[in-house]
Amino acid sequence: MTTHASVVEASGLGLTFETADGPVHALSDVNLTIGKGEFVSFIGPSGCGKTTFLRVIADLERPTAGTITVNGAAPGQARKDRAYGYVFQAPALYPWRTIERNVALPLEIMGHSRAEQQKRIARTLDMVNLSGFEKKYPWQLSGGMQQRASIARALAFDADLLLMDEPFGALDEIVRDHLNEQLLDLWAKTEKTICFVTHSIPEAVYLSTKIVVMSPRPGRVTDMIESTLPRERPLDIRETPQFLEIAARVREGLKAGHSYADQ
Amino acid sequence: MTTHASVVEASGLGLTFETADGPVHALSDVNLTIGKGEFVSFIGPSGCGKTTFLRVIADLERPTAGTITVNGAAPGQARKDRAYGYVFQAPALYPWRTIERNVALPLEIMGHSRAEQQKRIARTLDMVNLSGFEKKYPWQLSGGMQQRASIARALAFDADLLLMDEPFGALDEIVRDHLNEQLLDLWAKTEKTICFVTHSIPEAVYLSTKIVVMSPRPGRVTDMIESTLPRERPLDIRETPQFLEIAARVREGLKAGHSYADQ
Amino acid sequence: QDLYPVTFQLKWVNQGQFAGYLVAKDLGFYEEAGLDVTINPGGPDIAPEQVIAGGGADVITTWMAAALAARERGVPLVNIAQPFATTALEMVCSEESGVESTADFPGKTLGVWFFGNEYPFYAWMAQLGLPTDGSEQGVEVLRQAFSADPLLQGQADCISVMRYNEYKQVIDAGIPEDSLTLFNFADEGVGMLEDGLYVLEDRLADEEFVDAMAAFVDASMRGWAHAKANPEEAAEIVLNNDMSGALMLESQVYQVIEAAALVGDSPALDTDAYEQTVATLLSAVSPDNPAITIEPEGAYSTVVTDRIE
Amino acid sequence: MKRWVDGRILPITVVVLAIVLIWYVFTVLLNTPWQQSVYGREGAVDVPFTQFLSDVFSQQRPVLPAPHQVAAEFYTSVFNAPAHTPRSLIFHAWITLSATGLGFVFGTLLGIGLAVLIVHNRAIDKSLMPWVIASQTIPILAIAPMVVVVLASVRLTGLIPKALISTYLSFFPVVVGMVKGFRSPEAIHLDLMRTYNASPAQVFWKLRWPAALPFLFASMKVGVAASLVGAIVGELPTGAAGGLGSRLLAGSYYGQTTQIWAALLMAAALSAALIFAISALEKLTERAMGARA
Amino acid sequence: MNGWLITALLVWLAAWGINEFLIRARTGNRTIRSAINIIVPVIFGVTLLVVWEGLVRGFSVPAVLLPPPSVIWQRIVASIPNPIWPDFQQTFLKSVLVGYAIGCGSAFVVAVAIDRSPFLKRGLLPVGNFVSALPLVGIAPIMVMWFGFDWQSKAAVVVVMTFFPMLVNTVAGLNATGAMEKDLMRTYAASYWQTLMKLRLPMAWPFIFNALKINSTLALIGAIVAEFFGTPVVGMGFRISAAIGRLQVDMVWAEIAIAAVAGSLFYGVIALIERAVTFWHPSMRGERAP
Ligand SMILES: Nc1ncnc2c1ncn2[C@@H]1O[C@H](COP(=O)(O)OP(=O)(O)OP(=O)(O)O)[C@@H](O)[C@H]1O
Ligand SMILES: Nc1ncnc2c1ncn2[C@@H]1O[C@H](COP(=O)(O)OP(=O)(O)OP(=O)(O)O)[C@@H](O)[C@H]1O
Ligand SMILES: Cc1ncc(C[n+]2csc(CCO)c2C)c(N)n1
Ligand SMILES: [Mg+2]
Ligand SMILES: [Mg+2]
Repeated sequence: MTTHASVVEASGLGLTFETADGPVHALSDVNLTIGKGEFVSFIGPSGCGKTTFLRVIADLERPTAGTITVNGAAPGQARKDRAYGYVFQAPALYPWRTIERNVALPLEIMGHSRAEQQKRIARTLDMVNLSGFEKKYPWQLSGGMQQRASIARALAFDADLLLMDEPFGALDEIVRDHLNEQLLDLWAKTEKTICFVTHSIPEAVYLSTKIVVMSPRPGRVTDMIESTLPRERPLDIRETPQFLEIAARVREGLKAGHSYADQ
Repeated sequence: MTTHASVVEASGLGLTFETADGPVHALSDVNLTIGKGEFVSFIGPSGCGKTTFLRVIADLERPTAGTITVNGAAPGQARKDRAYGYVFQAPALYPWRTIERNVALPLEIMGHSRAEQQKRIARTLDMVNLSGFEKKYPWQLSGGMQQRASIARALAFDADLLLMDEPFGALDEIVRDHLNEQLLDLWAKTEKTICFVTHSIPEAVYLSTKIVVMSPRPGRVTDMIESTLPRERPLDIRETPQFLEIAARVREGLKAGHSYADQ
Repeated sequence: QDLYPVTFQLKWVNQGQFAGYLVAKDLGFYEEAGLDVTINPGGPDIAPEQVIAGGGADVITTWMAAALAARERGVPLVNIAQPFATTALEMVCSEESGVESTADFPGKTLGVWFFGNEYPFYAWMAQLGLPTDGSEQGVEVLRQAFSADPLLQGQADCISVMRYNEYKQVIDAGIPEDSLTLFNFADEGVGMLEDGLYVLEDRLADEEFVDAMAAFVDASMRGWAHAKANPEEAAEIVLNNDMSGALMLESQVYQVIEAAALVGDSPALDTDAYEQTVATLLSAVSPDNPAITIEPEGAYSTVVTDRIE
Repeated sequence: MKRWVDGRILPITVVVLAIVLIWYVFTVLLNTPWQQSVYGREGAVDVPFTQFLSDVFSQQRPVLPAPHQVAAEFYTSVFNAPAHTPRSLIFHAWITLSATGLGFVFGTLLGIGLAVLIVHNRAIDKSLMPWVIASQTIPILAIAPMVVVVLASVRLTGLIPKALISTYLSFFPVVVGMVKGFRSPEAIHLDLMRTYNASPAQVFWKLRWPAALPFLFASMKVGVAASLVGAIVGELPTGAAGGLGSRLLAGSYYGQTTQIWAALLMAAALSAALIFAISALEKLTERAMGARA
Repeated sequence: MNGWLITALLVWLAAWGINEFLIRARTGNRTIRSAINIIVPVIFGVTLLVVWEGLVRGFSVPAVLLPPPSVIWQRIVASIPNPIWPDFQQTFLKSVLVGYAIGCGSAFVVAVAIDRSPFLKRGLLPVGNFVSALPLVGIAPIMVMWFGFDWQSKAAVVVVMTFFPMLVNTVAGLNATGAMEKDLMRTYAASYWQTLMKLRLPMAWPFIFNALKINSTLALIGAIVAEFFGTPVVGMGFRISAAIGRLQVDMVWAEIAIAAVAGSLFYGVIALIERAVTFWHPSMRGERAP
């Protein structure tokens, strides 16, 4: 699998929900290739199909048109191979498990030994600055801490592909900056492929090698921007002209696909 | 009432929650005066007492120390006078009412005539770009639309004081910009007093005449910045040095009160 | 030696009414007769006819009218013995009701036991020509529950009582005996044979079974004789067999004495009484009360009683 | 004082006292007619009110026995009768309790089993659920005697028939509650399991079961009360085999109202105790599952 | 004779197959979907009856123990005008409906009344649970003592049986309102009644309907069983008990069938009203939240 050049390949991808009010075209004619080791951000107004696209990759939703492969096979195969880790928009922690048992959940299911579980839990909780909170239950944590725990859970089993749906949505700017750095660090070290949904233009530009701008009704890709920023990115890269230029292009793309009345 | 110079006056204000684990000092020694027509933003890490302060103003929480007056009287009087409109952090729409009936709710309670209700609903829904969605139920709208409906509801009865708790949290940058403009417009036209909680530094700087930076454990005010920006603010004011300078000061204040592990 | 197993289903809970059988069991009369008898108490909603049809009993005790009705519905019951030679069903009316004779019945509310116990009453009303639909000229029928309460609480003008049981309760409650008007169903010409012993017809082809039944009936009659002679001891035995713990010794002594008085000298069925029961039932056929519609055949057999001496 | 008002002891005491008071008033109202007819027969006139009250509160077979009469009867039949004899309420309560327990265990297991099938198989869900509802509209209590007779014909007697009636009454709340409970995990929690490619058994044990536990306890509380009613009803037809049901019946054959009420009190106390036991279990489980204090 | 057993087995297997097929059939057509949702349980029910018929006949079960459905059906057809219809009137139209209305109605009123007093709530609810645990068989004779032997005493039993489930659920429903929704009303300085009518009652409907549904089956059972304890000679419970005594077991099952159909319809009607009133509740929407 590591020899595959492209991790995700979608062509002519479409997905229509049949609802009582008639069909909703959540995705339409999406063509996209994500290479191994890329960091791809998805940005676009609410309802443009970002979540839906991630769910299609994860085999949580079945496309109604076009084709998609993940690691060269059907998404279902990748799911069965446990080839990806998914961070949902909400933390989705199980309230009856402590933070540590929540992070252990995928490890239990995938049959890791107790000792191995302990090691990985310690490592990933440390990564998201949650050491010391192992024995707390989710409701004893603030919203931001919960979201970090869910990120730890997705990282714990070390999948090569990470699907992250607005993982930093509920966090304030300072924490966000910190976690952005951590994520870039992890990505640089491990050569993972990351699909990242966000509403924040600076965040998208700061993190990505490729930015996919989407627009709704029907959900489609309106712009695709290959970042020219270097892989090494200190936080203050965000004040460079190069950065601001990319950000401006993203903002333009976003504005074009926007209309207030219908989203 | 319109002759009062200060709308909110807090001095030595403190609020301690008694919990099973011991007392939580949500607010401590807060001194603050909000004049009529001011636009005050509250910013600070999660758990620093922003929501709690708004709730004290709204007479939803009773302070345990110090004094506070709203429109020169006790907060309870202001509540009974229906002197403020409150936008909660979550939309809190009633699922059995259509959008239009949700906006009508305060109007029904305050005894407005049917015709008057219709007029105000139309006006405020238009203001938040939701015309055409009058007959939909909340669950048929995206998260962002719900949040806008709840804003319309708070605007519908035209209170002089608006208390808004992260009203634009779930919205993407473009919609946020648009609503920021709308809000400034409304504020300029109507001379309302607005208390606004946000996590976004640019938003706080762009909107406010005064920015209150808070810090947790105990919740207190660590910095108070009077904005030097003109009242007339086009969107691109955000690229001016003056703007960036204020933003930098806010960021410094925020960072000072910050520590990752405990919030 | 091997005892012959017999399961015996009563029509009602263990009480003085069945003293003879309980005495025979407790004092070992059945065992002496080579039988291992299990006595299953009944209850308000247990139909012994149904129990025996389902194979839950070898022999049952029930009222003849109910047995004949069951026979017509396809449960081939046969009377093999009739320990109770006379009847104890009566109707008692309170002073306030103003009932002094059957002529006063119209417009009154009468308590009746259903569940196969209603046939004598309907025969009686048919004989009197009284409709039972609650109309002015007729009587209103109340399905009477377990006790004498409807009379004591004034819900009914008259209620059904067993001479040996509910009647005593009415008296014990403090109502003077002379203030009551009492109708005896036998005296009114609608008496029907009460507790008899019944088995399924095809079992009688089995010689061994017939022998066992003969032994059973004989031992039961010894039990009754003993109970008659020693009512206190019999009442104690009844109380020992009462799992509800609600029976009172004094009333059970009374009940044993009264019940034992109903037992005839011979367990053999009096065919005249049988004919009269059948005739009364047939005289009262109505859609509301279909006891039997045609003259039963082979509803009794003397093979068992013939074998005793 | 404040803690008392906020707690439950004082409110419950006040309500119970109020009920006892109302009870006494009704005792007077309901027993007066009989008392007057007694006075009428005795020719007693101008009975002083205190005498009247004491007479009304000490009737042999009152329409409604006074609370203290019931309490006295309860006391005698619980403490003054040897516990292994039919005169003792403990004896009867134990018989009923064993049938209740057995039926409740059967019913809960059956309910959980059906709910598992219903949640995992659409065909079973669609075909079975309407009939599970319809089954509860059958007045099982009315045909309980026939059930007892039919079971006796296949040599099932004693505890089993009563327990089966209990089962029939108690499985329904459990099915309904557990179907709801097993379906209570949010879509996103199920999706999470899907991304791990978890097996149905793993989804069940790691997600559906823990999520359904609150529903299980709620339905068990309803179910255990239903079981008790079932056991009592199952004891009615075999009216002489002991148990609170037969005690109730025997009380009414022989006009012993006070005995009925004492048995009723015992039945209610039993069910309260059972429900309390389940609540305790619930609390323990909740604590183990990290619920909020 | 064993032809019956084999037929029963075959019908059962065939029906199972058909149902599995119907369930698996994927179609976007809504009318077909809802038709399938009706057909599947019907097939299941018919199969149940056929298997019953086959087993009873195949094993020659005595008719006085369990009659086959065909015989029961004949009995129903023959007895509708008398006695089934009068019985139905007495038990369902009088005892059940009146008792149900009074029981649920008064519990609702009491729930609203004690809603303002946490003291009463804390005191009354546990005692209420205790009282509702009183066995029906114990209450029924007492109600006959108090309200006479006609339908009023049965209705009283139904009132007692339905009161506490309704009370407990209504109180729970009135407390189900979220803190933020309540705060919203507070910011409007809404009166108690405004808050009740516009917020708490709508919020409570799902709970209230839960009780109404449970009570619909409880009420019927209660009324029927209460008739075992003294009645005029009409009513479904009376008929069932009297018919057992006369070994007219087909009549017993005919009444039971009527009771089951009436009870299911009653339940169904309440469920339909629930669907209309609480259309907004997530369990009724079945769509994903935005
Ligand atoms: N299960 C579903 N049934 C019907 N419509 C759906 C369903 N899921 C999504 N949609 C619709 O598909 C469109 C795309 O939704 P999606 O959740 O992918 O948006 P998004 O880009 O993630 O938005 P957001 O920024 O709000 O998360 C929306 O119009 C949504 O209403
Ligand atoms: N009802 C309560 N009981 C106990 N503690 C509370 C209560 N409400 C708030 N707190 C605590 O008071 C502190 C301030 O909470 P508050 O909600 O005001 O924070 P905030 O600044 O609004 O945070 P956020 O940005 O997450 O909305 C927190 O530590 C919180 O845990
Ligand atoms: C429901 C009911 N049916 C009958 C009786 C009265 N009873 C007592 S013993 C007996 C039969 C004697 O063999 C009868 C009819 C009752 N009390 N309750
Ligand atoms: Mg999304
Ligand atoms: Mg807040």
